[in-house]
Amino acid sequence: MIRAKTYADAKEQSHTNAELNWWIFMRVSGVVLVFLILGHLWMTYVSVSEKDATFTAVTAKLADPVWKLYDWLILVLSLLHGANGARYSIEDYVRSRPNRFWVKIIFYAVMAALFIFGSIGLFTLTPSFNK
Amino acid sequence: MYRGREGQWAWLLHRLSGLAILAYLSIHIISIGSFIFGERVYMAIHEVYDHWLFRLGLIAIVAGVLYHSFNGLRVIVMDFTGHGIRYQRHLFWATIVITLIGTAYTAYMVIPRVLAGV
Amino acid sequence: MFVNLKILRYNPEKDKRPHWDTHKVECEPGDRVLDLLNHVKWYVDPTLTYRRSCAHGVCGSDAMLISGRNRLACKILVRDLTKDGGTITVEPIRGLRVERDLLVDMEPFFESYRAVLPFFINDEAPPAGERLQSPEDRERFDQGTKCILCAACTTSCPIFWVNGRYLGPAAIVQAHRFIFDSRDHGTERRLNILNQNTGVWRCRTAYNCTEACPREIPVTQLIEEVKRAVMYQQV
Amino acid sequence: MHHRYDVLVVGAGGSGLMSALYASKNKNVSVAVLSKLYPTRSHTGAAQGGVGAALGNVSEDHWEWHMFDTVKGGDYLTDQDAAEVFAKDVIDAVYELEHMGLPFSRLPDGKIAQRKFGGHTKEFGKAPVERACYAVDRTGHMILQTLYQQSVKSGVTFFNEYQVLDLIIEDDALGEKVCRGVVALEISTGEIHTFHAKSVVLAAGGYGRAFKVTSNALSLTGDLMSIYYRKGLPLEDLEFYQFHPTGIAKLGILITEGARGEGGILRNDSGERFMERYAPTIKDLAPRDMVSRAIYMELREGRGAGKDKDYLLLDLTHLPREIVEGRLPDITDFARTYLGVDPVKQPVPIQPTAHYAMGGIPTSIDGEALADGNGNLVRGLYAAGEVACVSLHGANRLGTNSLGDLIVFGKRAGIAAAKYAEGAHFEELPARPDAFAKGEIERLKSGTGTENAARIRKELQETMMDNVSIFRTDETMSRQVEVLKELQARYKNVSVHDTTARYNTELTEALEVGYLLDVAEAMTASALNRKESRGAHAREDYPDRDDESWLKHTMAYRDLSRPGNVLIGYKPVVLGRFEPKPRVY
Ligand SMILES: Cc1cc2nc3c(=O)[nH]c(=O)nc-3n(C[C@H](O)[C@H](O)[C@H](O)COP(=O)(O)OP(=O)(O)OC[C@H]3O[C@@H](n4cnc5c(N)ncnc54)[C@H](O)[C@@H]3O)c2cc1C
Ligand code: HEM
Ligand code: SF4
Ligand code: F3S
Ligand code: FES
Repeated sequence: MIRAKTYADAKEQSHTNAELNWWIFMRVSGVVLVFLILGHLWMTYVSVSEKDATFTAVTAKLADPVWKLYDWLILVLSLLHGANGARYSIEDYVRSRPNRFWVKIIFYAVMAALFIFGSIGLFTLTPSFNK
Repeated sequence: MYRGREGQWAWLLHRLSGLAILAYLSIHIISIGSFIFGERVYMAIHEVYDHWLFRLGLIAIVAGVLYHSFNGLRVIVMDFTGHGIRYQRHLFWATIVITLIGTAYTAYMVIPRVLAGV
Repeated sequence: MFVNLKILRYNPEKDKRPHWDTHKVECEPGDRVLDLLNHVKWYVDPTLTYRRSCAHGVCGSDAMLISGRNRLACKILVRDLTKDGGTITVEPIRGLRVERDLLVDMEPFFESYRAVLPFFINDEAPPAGERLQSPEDRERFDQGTKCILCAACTTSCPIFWVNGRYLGPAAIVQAHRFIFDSRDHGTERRLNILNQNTGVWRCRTAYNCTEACPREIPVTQLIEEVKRAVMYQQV
Repeated sequence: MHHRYDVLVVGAGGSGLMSALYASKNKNVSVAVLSKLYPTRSHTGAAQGGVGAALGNVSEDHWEWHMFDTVKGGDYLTDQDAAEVFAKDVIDAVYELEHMGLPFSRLPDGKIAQRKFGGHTKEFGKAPVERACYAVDRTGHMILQTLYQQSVKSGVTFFNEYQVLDLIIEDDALGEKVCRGVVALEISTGEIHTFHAKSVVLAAGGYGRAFKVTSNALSLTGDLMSIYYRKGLPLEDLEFYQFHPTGIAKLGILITEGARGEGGILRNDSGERFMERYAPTIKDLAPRDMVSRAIYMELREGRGAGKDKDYLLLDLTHLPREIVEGRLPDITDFARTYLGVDPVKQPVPIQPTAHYAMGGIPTSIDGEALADGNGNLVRGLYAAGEVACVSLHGANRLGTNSLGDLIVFGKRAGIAAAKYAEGAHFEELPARPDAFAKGEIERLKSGTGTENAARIRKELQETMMDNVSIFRTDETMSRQVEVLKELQARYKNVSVHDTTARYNTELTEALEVGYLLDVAEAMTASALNRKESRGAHAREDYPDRDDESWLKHTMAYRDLSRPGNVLIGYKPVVLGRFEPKPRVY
């Protein structure tokens, strides 16, 4: 057995289900995202023009709570899914332990900021906002 | 380059497409979310988006999403069934075919609009 | 026939960085790549360094990166790689430190092997004769018992190349051999080890391991079975 | 570097690991294993067919029958005390392996599966019996892996890729020889280490690489036999070298006798089942020496297959695909990979291949190394496995008896060595214990000679194959004595060009060529001396067995005062239960 020499090693070897849970999450969220994202792309990009995504169009659509929830689900699931996927990559490619730590911290911060920013947008929005 | 077979390339494309989508998603959140700063800011960003280069680039994102989704399903099938592993090569090629068809259709829909400027 | 044998050479006592050496070697289509290496070592350049022993694919000494894929030099024939006048490239396997030429430091590989408790665990007093096991139960873990610890799988894994902390497919194959042995009692401990950050979850199903295994062990399949076993154990 | 262990085991094949495991069960001693290969690379892993033990899982069987077969198979040169211990103990040893987790193939009732093998019979020779316990066709692989796994479990200390260069054997005050340790080269650094020990177990395997066509690994070069012999100590019964009848043509890769155990048939060019003429009762399952000779006779009389008529055929095509692929998957794979022949559909080209040394370092049944034919010991030195000669196999080993030998006598040697070490003290080392080893390396590395060790080895292998193989005559062997003298002289002119310290495999190979030459010298002299035919030793000029003058073991000593000259002594055979009889099957 590889004996842990440092606290970080020990933590890595400690027995938690974190990796298992993330693995399951990637699969469940993936299946859900197939519908959400392909649907989103179809509705906002393939079948209609990018030109149509005007301020009014977007705000009008998001006034509907169903679309609000739809988009928020995409936001949550794909950020979590994407962030965890990117974590896999970071853990693979960033070899030195301190670097890995800092890269991860900064990356998670960015993801959290995006999430907060996106959520504020979605939920503070009313059609009359800022008119 | 290691001469791996379908599995290796499937994985590499999955990772690259996943990271690319994440990168795009981040920009997308900022650009769409920018409407909280008002119409002027939003539309200024939207102008850039409207550039034909971006619009064509989005076709690549669609390709990435298509590949990532269907390969994601391939991975899930492999994780939970023996058949998935037995037919993983076929599933990979099926993913490629679906991606190509979907991307072609998207291009067919989008390029005329881009050329026409609508 | 003739082939060009292109070998990646590196002697840390003399060279700053690895370099290619090419030898034109006369051979038969049925010769093993190991025969060509031996020919060069014995009659052309005795400093060429690699491991080998059994020469027929059962001891696991000579996994190398040959013409772009991991294989045993003693189990791949010239005719399967190239035609008369063609080129065969030989490099050390990746992800382990090169000690000299085609010979790498195997210690990290064996450390991962030892990490999965690769031994039979059953503390009950054994019967006077054998423990019984049905042919079906014996068949359940047959694939993993074929492993010769050659490291061809682990060093073909794109995750292992960049992330040396991953225990790697060979260690998981060894764990599988015991996890699915009806006589063994150490399953839970092994699954806990493989449930760690460095365990099965690092596998991204790239299949290079399966393609590389000279014993034709369906490595990816075994890894997937272990992933499911971990999941069912915890859920 | 200097190390100290109570018990040192040299070699990590089946016998070495078995010794180490059992020695380390004795908690009062420290144990370490030295091996020039990673343990799992040892050639025990190549063994295919099975390990013989009278479990009687398939049909009735008794250890007495097994003992009889062993003695008769050995053409009555087998020491019957060893055969008795063996036939009894191997049953428990097989169960012990199973308890260690060894994945034997199983019968429908869940017991260890067994199959027929050459020379193993019921009721003292009446008909073949299922005695070979097997794990598919990878029995040796499973034994090696299982023993290594258990060593990892019990934390045995390993020095991997350490090549032993010398044994430290000195005379004590009473003139008795005592082993005090070994000197070894750490291949990864080029450093010489001295290992000081109370007892040493040699388990370094055979020397098949003295021959051109062999089933043995490139690393099987008789190192420790040769080192023993260089000290003026005897090697026993070296003239008995087994040629396995079914090696893959030209390559020598083994096709297990299990293939015939499962029903495979040997055929000549015209498709005739020629073994019916040579061994009417048990035909293709006759002992190896007989089958190999039969094959040679067929080839000699022009009944070989192929355009050069230089091989025969092993036919499995009449067997169901499930049997061939299911019970013999590895050899099916070998035939497909190396010959492009599918054994399910086509017969496999075969030829006899140099396989197993019946002779070696003489030992007692507890593995104690003998210093002469009178029962004097080298105190503190033990040997087991193919490097040793107990003598269980006599003039010819039966298939499956070597794996049995490893586990029975490996264990006995390990226990005895630990017990001895427990009551002994570290005897003083000579002033410069590594002087000889260092000198040898120095000579090779700084020499200006122009000889190439690989060329010498090639000539050795070819001439041994021609002159001291299945059939021998005074003429061929006398010729070989001269050839060897010449090669020995040329070997003195070998120099190693590689000046690097780390992983200098040119150096290790050159050393190995030296060992091969010495073993070949002792072997040829022993064979030339024995003027009869017995077991694997078949002389055309003396075609009959002669119990009157030759029912005795050969002990070959190097003449230290006249290099190249071999002194022959003898040791009586231990008889017992079974009177020597003509050997017919
Ligand atoms: C192809 C094949 C198939 C066989 N099939 C069967 C079978 O079915 N049934 C059966 O009973 N027998 C079989 N045998 C015979 C049997 O396998 C061998 O005789 C037996 O495995 C030898 O075991 P060992 O422990 O003595 O040596 P090995 O397994 O050969 O191990 C030798 C060890 O010594 C070490 N060593 C050697 N020299 C040095 C040195 N100078 N310094 C340090 N270490 C050294 C090596 O590293 C190695 O670890 C077969 C043999 C072969 C070749
Ligand atoms: C649309 C449906 C999607 C499905 C079915 C899906 C499925 C999957 C699956 C199953 C994995 C795990 C792969 C593995 O363990 O080998 C994965 C990984 C990943 N996904 Fe997705 N995903 C989807 C959408 C997304 C989105 C929208 C993003 C980006 C925001 C994304 C980014 C990633 C990343 C970065 C990885 C890690 C890749 C790796 O480590 O190799 N995925 N995806
Ligand atoms: S699983 Fe296959 S490739 Fe991997 S170490 Fe074992 S034998 Fe070699
Ligand atoms: S190549 Fe690596 S990613 Fe998994 S399937 Fe094999 S271990
Ligand atoms: S030399 Fe043994 S596996 Fe190639």
